[in-house]
This record gives sequence, structure tokens and C-alpha cells, in this order.
Amino acid sequence: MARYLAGRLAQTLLSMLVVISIVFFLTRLSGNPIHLLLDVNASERDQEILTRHLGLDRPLPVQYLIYVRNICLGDFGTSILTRRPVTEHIWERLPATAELGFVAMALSVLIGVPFGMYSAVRRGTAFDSGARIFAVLGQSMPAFWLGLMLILLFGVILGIFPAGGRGGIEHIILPAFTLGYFTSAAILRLTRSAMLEVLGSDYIKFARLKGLHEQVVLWKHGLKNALLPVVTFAVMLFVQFLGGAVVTETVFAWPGLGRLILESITTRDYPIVQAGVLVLSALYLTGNLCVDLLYSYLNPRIRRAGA
Amino acid sequence: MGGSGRPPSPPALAPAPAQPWRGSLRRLPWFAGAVLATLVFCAVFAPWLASKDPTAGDITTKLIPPIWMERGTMEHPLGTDRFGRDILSRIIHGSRISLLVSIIAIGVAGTLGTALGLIAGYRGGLTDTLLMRMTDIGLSLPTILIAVVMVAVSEPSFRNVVLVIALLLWPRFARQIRGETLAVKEQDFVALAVVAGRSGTWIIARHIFPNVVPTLLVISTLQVGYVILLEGTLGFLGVGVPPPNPAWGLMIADGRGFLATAWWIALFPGLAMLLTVLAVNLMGDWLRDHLDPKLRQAGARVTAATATTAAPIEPAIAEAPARGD
Amino acid sequence: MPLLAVEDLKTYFFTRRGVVKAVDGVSFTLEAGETLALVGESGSGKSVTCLSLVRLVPEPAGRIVGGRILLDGDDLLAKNPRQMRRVRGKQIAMVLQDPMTSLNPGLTIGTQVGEVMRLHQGIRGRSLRERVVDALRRLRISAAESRLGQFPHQFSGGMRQRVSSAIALSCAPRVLIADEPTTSLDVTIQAQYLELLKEVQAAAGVAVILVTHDFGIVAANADRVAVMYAGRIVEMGTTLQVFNNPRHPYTQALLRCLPDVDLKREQLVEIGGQPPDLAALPPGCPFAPRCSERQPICERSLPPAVTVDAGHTAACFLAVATPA
Amino acid sequence: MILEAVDLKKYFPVTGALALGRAQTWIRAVDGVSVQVGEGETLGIVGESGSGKTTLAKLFLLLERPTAGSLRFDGKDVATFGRADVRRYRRSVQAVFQDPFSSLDPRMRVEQIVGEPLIPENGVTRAMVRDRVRESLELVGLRRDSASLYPHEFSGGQRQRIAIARALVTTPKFILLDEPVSALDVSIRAQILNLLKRLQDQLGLAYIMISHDLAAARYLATRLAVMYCGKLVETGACEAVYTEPLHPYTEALLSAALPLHPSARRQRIILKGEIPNPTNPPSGCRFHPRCHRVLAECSSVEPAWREVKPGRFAACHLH
Repeated sequence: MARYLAGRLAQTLLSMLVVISIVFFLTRLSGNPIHLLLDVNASERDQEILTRHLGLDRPLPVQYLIYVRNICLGDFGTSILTRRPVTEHIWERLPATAELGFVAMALSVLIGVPFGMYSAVRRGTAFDSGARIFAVLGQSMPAFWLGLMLILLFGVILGIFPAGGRGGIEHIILPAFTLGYFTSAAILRLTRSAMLEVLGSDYIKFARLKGLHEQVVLWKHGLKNALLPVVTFAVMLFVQFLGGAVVTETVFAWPGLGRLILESITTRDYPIVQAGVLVLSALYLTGNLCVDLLYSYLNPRIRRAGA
Repeated sequence: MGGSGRPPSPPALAPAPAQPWRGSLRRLPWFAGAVLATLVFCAVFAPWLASKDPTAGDITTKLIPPIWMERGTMEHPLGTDRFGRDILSRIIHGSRISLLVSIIAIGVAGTLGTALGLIAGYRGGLTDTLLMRMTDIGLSLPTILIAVVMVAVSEPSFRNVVLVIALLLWPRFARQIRGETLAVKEQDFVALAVVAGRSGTWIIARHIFPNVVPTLLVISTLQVGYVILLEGTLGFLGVGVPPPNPAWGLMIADGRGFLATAWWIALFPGLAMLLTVLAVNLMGDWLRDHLDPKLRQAGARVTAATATTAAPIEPAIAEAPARGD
Repeated sequence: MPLLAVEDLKTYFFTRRGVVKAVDGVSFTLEAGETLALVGESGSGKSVTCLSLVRLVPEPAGRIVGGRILLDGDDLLAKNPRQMRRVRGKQIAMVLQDPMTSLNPGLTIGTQVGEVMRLHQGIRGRSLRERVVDALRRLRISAAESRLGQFPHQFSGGMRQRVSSAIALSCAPRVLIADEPTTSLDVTIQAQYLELLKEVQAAAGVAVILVTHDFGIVAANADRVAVMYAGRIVEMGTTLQVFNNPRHPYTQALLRCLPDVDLKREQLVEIGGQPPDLAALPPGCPFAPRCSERQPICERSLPPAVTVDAGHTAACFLAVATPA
Repeated sequence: MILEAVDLKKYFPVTGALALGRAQTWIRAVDGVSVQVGEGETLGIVGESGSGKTTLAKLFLLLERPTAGSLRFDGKDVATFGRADVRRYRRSVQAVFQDPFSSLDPRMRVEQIVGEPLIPENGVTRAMVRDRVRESLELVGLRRDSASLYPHEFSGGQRQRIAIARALVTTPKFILLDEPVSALDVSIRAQILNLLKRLQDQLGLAYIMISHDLAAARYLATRLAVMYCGKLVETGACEAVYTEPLHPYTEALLSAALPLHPSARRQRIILKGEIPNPTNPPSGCRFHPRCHRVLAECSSVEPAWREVKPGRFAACHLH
């Protein structure tokens, strides 16, 4: 177990390093930041001073190492636009993203798992067909468009929910649904197929042979094993989720990290873009790690492997 | 001992039907097929189908609603946008972009991923370990975020959008093809080909590749939906194929400011996108259910026996759906 | 009255390829404490027969369409699901073929064994634990106490099959159905298991239906045999009757075509052809196309079961009662 | 021509989750096995799971490289083979596996499957390959026109015939049969066993038959080798081993195999315990924890492999 954990941790750190590297080289490749920082008609001397000040005169590998070191120390630099430390910007926006993500994830699990289970158990019924339509639609829906249409329907036409911004509970319903629809659809489908597979297994047959009540067979013998692939899949979902946050936040003017990143891309405020991407990736990778640990907890095969 | 390896119940329906397709022909996904056929038709014949130039606007005819509304005209069945450009024509031309981006990106990513997956799966050892670490990392990157940043810093253009998408996509192919390769490699006919004195190249080309083709087809189809959504998302966020190209995502973004007054600008391209992706996904699901290699039935025991940590991840990726936001 | 009487049982599968008559008019009886072997090849209907007895035929494709199953004179087919659940595990228990998949990988051995006793006997707490340990010990699981918290993957194949049997036998059922219990076990482990099963059976007085395709197992373990072919019992009798004096050409051919460990055969007598496709059975005797003694009538009508000797029946036109 | 294994060993490393450094534990799948097969004879190799018989088969087929020891073909060590030697070996040694479903590629026609071992060389034309494939199909009792069909159009028994036709197509001298009838229905087994016997007589083939089915092995084998946990415990002429086993394991194995008649019910030797794990085999004689005739030295001293009687070898302290 300890070895497994160490291995996973190492892999997470490696992934993080890859993200850091991608971000670093991308921003370096995209042109000289000096031109962004200074006026077009700044003197050559000014450019030279700034170049030295920012350490841009050093060889690229050295710059890279310094960059990595700074990140490890929690120093993301200052915003080009506001001249405030990037960390401040991030901290301002993080709670909003966390709130949205949490509500949406809870929503998708609460819809996806029970409906997927029930759909498998009642295979072939009207409920099953309905659930499958819900799922395939959810996986085909462009979230940004869904968001707009929800605003159109509930905000503009019906006027029930606000069209954007962050505030009370009425503000989070539309964005959370937009962000969570796809995920719940995916979880539903996966739960359904995993449950179907479990239901066809010998140990379910054996459980029925014991004379157990069908509910006990399903929930005690079926659920845990059916959830294993679902949990694994949650890893994949995290990816989609944080990316989805960029879109959802943009559509609903939700003051979160995703929107900050996007705004900073348009204003070419690269230190913020870098930091934002890194923080979201770190969040994602941490979530990924947690899911893996949960998986190994659920699966006795791995749990005992190192013991 | 021994006996038949097949499960005893339901009773063995030997021999297998000679034509696996015949029975399922009636259950062909007609809806998905029709939508996809229309889409391809539109994309190919766009200049003849669309009555208007998709990029040329006329301010005098701006914001005309669709035909069934009070101010609607025959000229513009689905209305016009704020520059007076015909929405229907733009949607028809937009299908070209969606289709081209997905075909090229999937072509590149699929070829690369399949080649690497085949090699890693067949060779095993260090090659495999290295490659799988790479795909692990590739799969664990927040795709959309990275795509947005990559396209943004490298200047949005058709070429860059395609390249970035392909770059983010290949690990999905590599991972699944490798898994499938491992399963095929376990089959006795591969060992027998070695015993017959055939080379690794022959085995990959004649045994393994033909047996992973169904899987490849299924992933490719499902990824088309993903790519269309991803491309749309990039367009919506302003880092896709640049304006004035009639990309669907871009059109939806255009309509964002007019939700209250001219909702049709955002509605119709989104519907087109939804229909397309829906059709592709339905087609992919159908393919997965019907192209599932015969092999699996015989090899089911192998998979069941070796199913440990890695196994549930494979179906998860197969399930991993299209999503581009 | 026999402990279990099956009368004209019919279980069909309704598939897209047509109606598959997996079990088509099977009748037999089982006395307390005896071992009846159901032998047949894959697709002969032996497993479906067993599943029908506990009414767990995979629905909706499979359905029991006719017959009666009398346990102590009580028709199981007339019971509602709740009543049926009280039969399963308590009166009729079953052991499945593959010990690697029949235990739940996510639950501990202790939970899985204890579950049945909790349910059918209402035992809880400390006494439950003792009973579980007891049940495992009876099936020779060493260090049973310390193994309660372990998971199935920590057990070998032979041990898992013993755990499954411990579960099946834990509520002292009247009938134990063992569906190819040793097919996936090694020879020496198979011998271990069969010996143990005999011992436990004798101690508990349970009647066993032993499903197998291995005539060696039948010869060594069964009191009576029912030979199945294409969903029907073609021959039934005591083990000695069937082995010494097989009356159905299929049984005769099977006994001649198998290699034996005990003697070197120069040439095996083959059965030509292939096992039949259950969805497209010929109109007459299903074995007729492969039968070396085929008569014109065999291809037209189904031979009825004929009593050839006391307790020995064969479903063949050529079988006639031996004069006493 | 003779195929011979001399003190053959195959160890597999056991790797942990993090494959750092050298692996410390080994699975000793095959641990010093010496057997030989001459032209026209059948060597039966019997054993239970974990005995190493499958690994031994892979070594014979050059699917695995031995860790130590040598495999000799016609007196020449396989390890020193050049390209031409390997080609000759591949033509002379073919195989038939257990599972007729997995041993035929579902995406190939029978023609391609059976013709696969015929590697085009100078002077070999397509027509010659076609003819040879059809000849081979006829030898195993299939119709010539089966060649254009796909495997799923055949039943299990017919598939096994196709697999045999494929093994015959290069006119080999040796065929390795890995559980050739275990996956077949009982009524089909006799067909395949008879076919194998007929082909042997007709073509002068030598078989290495790997099996856990003692009855089937007795039917085909002329000599028998019994394996337990990676090692040979006994070899000898088939009939002699069956009628008078020297090693207690052979004795128990034979007694566990059930004869086909109820009157042959006999006192059986029931072995206690489980089959040991070849990663961590018992000390001394590997069979001693389960042996019903165990002696004091069995747990510490490994018994030597020696000729107990003329032509009968065993590794047991009893002899």
C-alpha cells in the first residue's frame, strides 16, 4: 500500500512538472514578453534593463529552473496589468470555482449513480429508456450553448433565475446544472453498464441462490463492485470538469478562476494565465489522486496487495 | 475437467450465425445515419446549397428573425445576425469546419496513437512502460484548459486548432489500442504465428491490427463528437478558428449578446452542433455494440482472469464521451 | 414420497433465433441422502434444469413453461417470490462451477458465510461468528478464525470452492445442487473436494444433485445417473445399471468413446457428427442424426421413456424391458 | 532426429508495483527438466496447474528463452541457431493448443490460417501453397472447400481439426499438443484423439502431449513424464508408469483420476494441502508437505534424479 501510494504520488508530481513545463515553454515560445510589458516606442536601453531585471537574458534552461523554483516557493510573480501579486488574484477567485465545482459534482453524483443503478435494474423499461436518452443527450450537449439556452429560458423568458453573477442559491442553480449535466450523464451511463455487468456475474447468482432479498442482492452485493469503475472514471471526469468551469463561468459571468484565466488570455496577462492553469491542474491532479486512493480502498485486491 | 470453456447457461446456441450483421440490420441507427449523411452532404456541397455568402453581411438586413416570425423573410429562413449574414448559409458552411477539424485531427491523432499503441502493446518492456507513462500524463492533463492556453498563445488559426486537438487526443487512442493489443496478443493464434515462423511485423499487420480495427473505429467515431465539441468550445471562447469564418462555436458566441432580442443567432448553430454530436455518439454506441470483436467472446476468460487495477480503466475510456466545453 | 420430484419440467428460452428448448420434459425423483448425477455435454440442459429447480432461470429470455417441481410434495412453481426465497439457501442450496467468480470479490469471507445464517436462522453477534467458523472448519478451511476478515482473492481455487460449499451447507439444506463443482479444479484438488463432499453429505444427510460431464466422477460418486441429451433425459438408472448395461445408444457410445485411465484402449469408438443446435432440433429423436442404430421411425417421432429394468429407463425405440 | 531438453530452467522475475532495481524473487516455473523425444514417439507430460508444463511447452516452441540449460534439436543447441537453423526448426516443430476458439484468428479465412506456416521462399508459388493447404485439410477430414470459410462457421471440434491441419502443413516431424482435447465436448474428444493417432501412424509424427487429463495421455503417450511444481518427479514408458508408479505423487495423481466404471471404485489416496506456489517452493523434496509416504530427510534433502529401474527415472528418497 505504501509503495503504491508513493508511486501514485510520484506520478502526480511528474504530471504537475509536465504541466509546468508546457506552460513555461508555451509562454516563452509565444513571443518576447518585453513587447507586452513596454510601450512600442520604449528605448532599447529600457528594454535591456527590463530584460535583465526579469532574467530573460539568461539561457533558457536556467530561466526554466528559476521558474520552477519560484513556483515551488509559491511565487507566481505579479500581474502585468494590475501589478498585484498573482497569488492575490488567484485567492480572490478560487472560492467561487470551488463552490461551483462542489455543487455541480454533488449534483452529478446524486443524479448519475442512483438513476444509473435503477436504470440497470429496470433494464428495458420506460424508465431505462428515459434515463438513456437523458444520458446520451447530456453527452452530446455543447455546455456553453446549454448555458445560454437555460439563461434564455429561465432568465429572459420566465425570469425565474438570474442570468449571471454570483450570489444566493438562485445564482448557482443554472451554472451548476450546466456544468453537472454532462458529468451526471456520463456517471449514469457508466453506473448503468457497470451494474449490468455485475448483475450478470456469478456472485450475484450465488447471492440469489442464498435466498437473499433482491434489494440486499442489489445494494449489498452489487453496488460496491459496480461503483469501482465509476470511481475510476471520476478521474476522467475531473479533467472535463475543470475545463468545463472555464466555459460555464464565462457563460454565467461567474467570478471564478476559469474566467480569470480567459480574461487574462485576452489581456495577455500571462503570469495570471500561467498561475491559473497551474492551480487548476494541481487541483485536478490532487482530485485525481484522491479518487485513486478511494479506488484502492474500495478494491480489496489493491488494498491488501502491499500488506 | 476441461469441458467446454463456454458458460453452460443459456444453452450453447452453436454454431454461431454466419452473418453477424444480418440480424442487426433492422436495428441500424437510422436517425444517426440520416443526420450524418445530411451533414456530410452539406459540407461537400456547401457552396451550392447555401444561397448566401457566409461571410458577406449586409447591415440593412441585420437581425432578421426566422421565417415563421412576424418580420421573417423567405430570403433568410433562419434569420440573420448582427452583420446581416444569413444564418442558414453560415451553418451549412460551418459544417465544413467542424467536419474538417475532426477528420484531420482524428486522422493525425488516430494514426499516431494507433501506431504507438500497437508497438507498445506488442513489444512490451521498457518501450511500453515509457509510452504508458506518457499517455498517463497526457490523459491526466486538463484537456480543454491546456487547449485554450495553447491555441491562445500560438495564435488562433485553423492549423493550430487542429494541431492542438490532435496533440491532446493521441493518448486516448494509444491507451486503448494498447489495451486491445494486449488482449489480442494473449490469444493463441499469435503464439501460433510465432511458432509458424512469422515475424513481428507480420503478426502486427496480419493478426493484431485487423483485430483492433473495430475498436479503432469505435473510438474514432466517439472522438468525432468530442472534437466537434472541443472545437466549438474553443470557438466560443474566442480561441478557435478565427472570424469571420462561420464556425458554429463562434456563431453561438456572437449570439450571446443578443439573447434577449435575437435568440435565433445562438439557438440554431447550437442545435446543429447538438444534432451532429448526438448522431455521432449514437453511431459510436451502435458500432461499439455491434462491432465488438467476436474474439472477446472466446477471450472473455482471459480478460476476466487478468482484470486487476488496469482493467476497469479501459472500459472507462471507451465510455469516456465526447465533450468539448 | 420422494424428497424431490420433478415432473415433465420444460424451460424454454425465447431468443431472436427462435425458441430454444433447453429443458424439454425432464422428470426425475430424488430421495433424501442420495446422490443423483446429471450427466451430459454442454448444451444438454443440465445446468438449466438446476436453475429451474431454484427458479433462477435468466429472465426474461428464459421461462419455465410447464411441469411441476415438488419438494416434499410442495410445488415450487406455485410459490411466490417471497416464499421461494425461503426455499433457496435453506431447503435447496447450490454450488456453482467457477469458484473464482462465485464469491463476491468486495466482501469478506466472514460476511459472505454469515449472511445466509443471519437470514435463514436469525443468528446474530457472537454466536453467528462461532457458527461461521464452525461451518468453515467443517469444510476444512484451516485457521478459519483468522480468515474471516479475508477476501476471496486471498484464497486458492480449491479453498474457494470449499468456502462456497460451506455457504451452501451452512443452513443444513435438504438438497444440494453441485453444478460442475470440480470442473475448474486440479485433479488432486478435485479428489480432495469430492471426498470431502461425500463426507459432509453423509454427516448431514443431504441429497445431492451432481451435475457433471465427467463419467469418471459419476462412476465414483453417484448412486443414480440421469444422462441428458438436447434437453431431455435419455437414460436414467442406478449407476451400476447404467454403466453395466447402458440401453440408450448415446450412453453406450459415450462409454465406449472415452479414454480410461485404468486401461489402455487401442482405438476409441467415435460418435460422428456434432452436438445438436437446440434452436433447430430435428423432429424425431435428437440423437438420431448421430446414432449408429438409427431406424426410420427415429427421424419421425420422439421415443418415449421405456422402463427396461426396475428403476432403469431409456428413451429409445430400441430399448425394451428385459424379461425378469 | 531428436528433440531434447537438458536441465532446462525458466525463472520469471516477480516485479512489484515499482519495478526499481533488480527483482529479488523468482517464479521457478521450470526448474531443471531433462526430457527427450525421438522420431515417431509420443511423450506425455502430465501435471497440475503450477507444475510448469505450459512453460515447458513454450520453451519447446521457442516462445520463451530458457534461463539455464539447453534445448537441443538434432544434437545442436537451439541457443546457437543461425537464421537457417531457426527456419528449419520452425518447419519441423509445430503446435496445437487447447482452445480452438482462441487459436484461430477470427479475421482470417481458413486458407490463410492453415497456410500461415508456409513462408514463401524461392520457388514456392501461390498455387503450391493452395494445394498444400487443401491436402492438409483433407488429411484431417475436412472438405477442400472449407478453405474459403471463416473460423466462426465451424464448431469446436471442426476448429480443432483446422488447428491440426495448420500444424501439418509444413510436414513437421514434431507436433506439440497442449491439452488438445480438454476444451472439447466429450463426444468430440474421441474423434480428435483418433485423428491424432491415425496421423501419427500415417505420417510418422512425434508428439509431445501436455495434459492434465491422465486418461487422454494414456491413450496417446508412449512415454510419460510427470511434473510437480517445476520439476520432473518421474519418467518412464507410459504403461509402466500407469501400472507401477514409482513416485508417491504419481501414485496419488493416478489414484485421483477417476476410472470409468463404478465397480472400479477403490481406496483412493487423497492428498492434503494445496498445490505449492512455484515462487516459494517447499524445501527438500517439493512434494513432501503433501506426501503420504514422507520420510524424515524429505523436508531437508532434495532427492536425486536417478534411474531406479531400467528406463525408469524418479526423484524420490523411497528409491
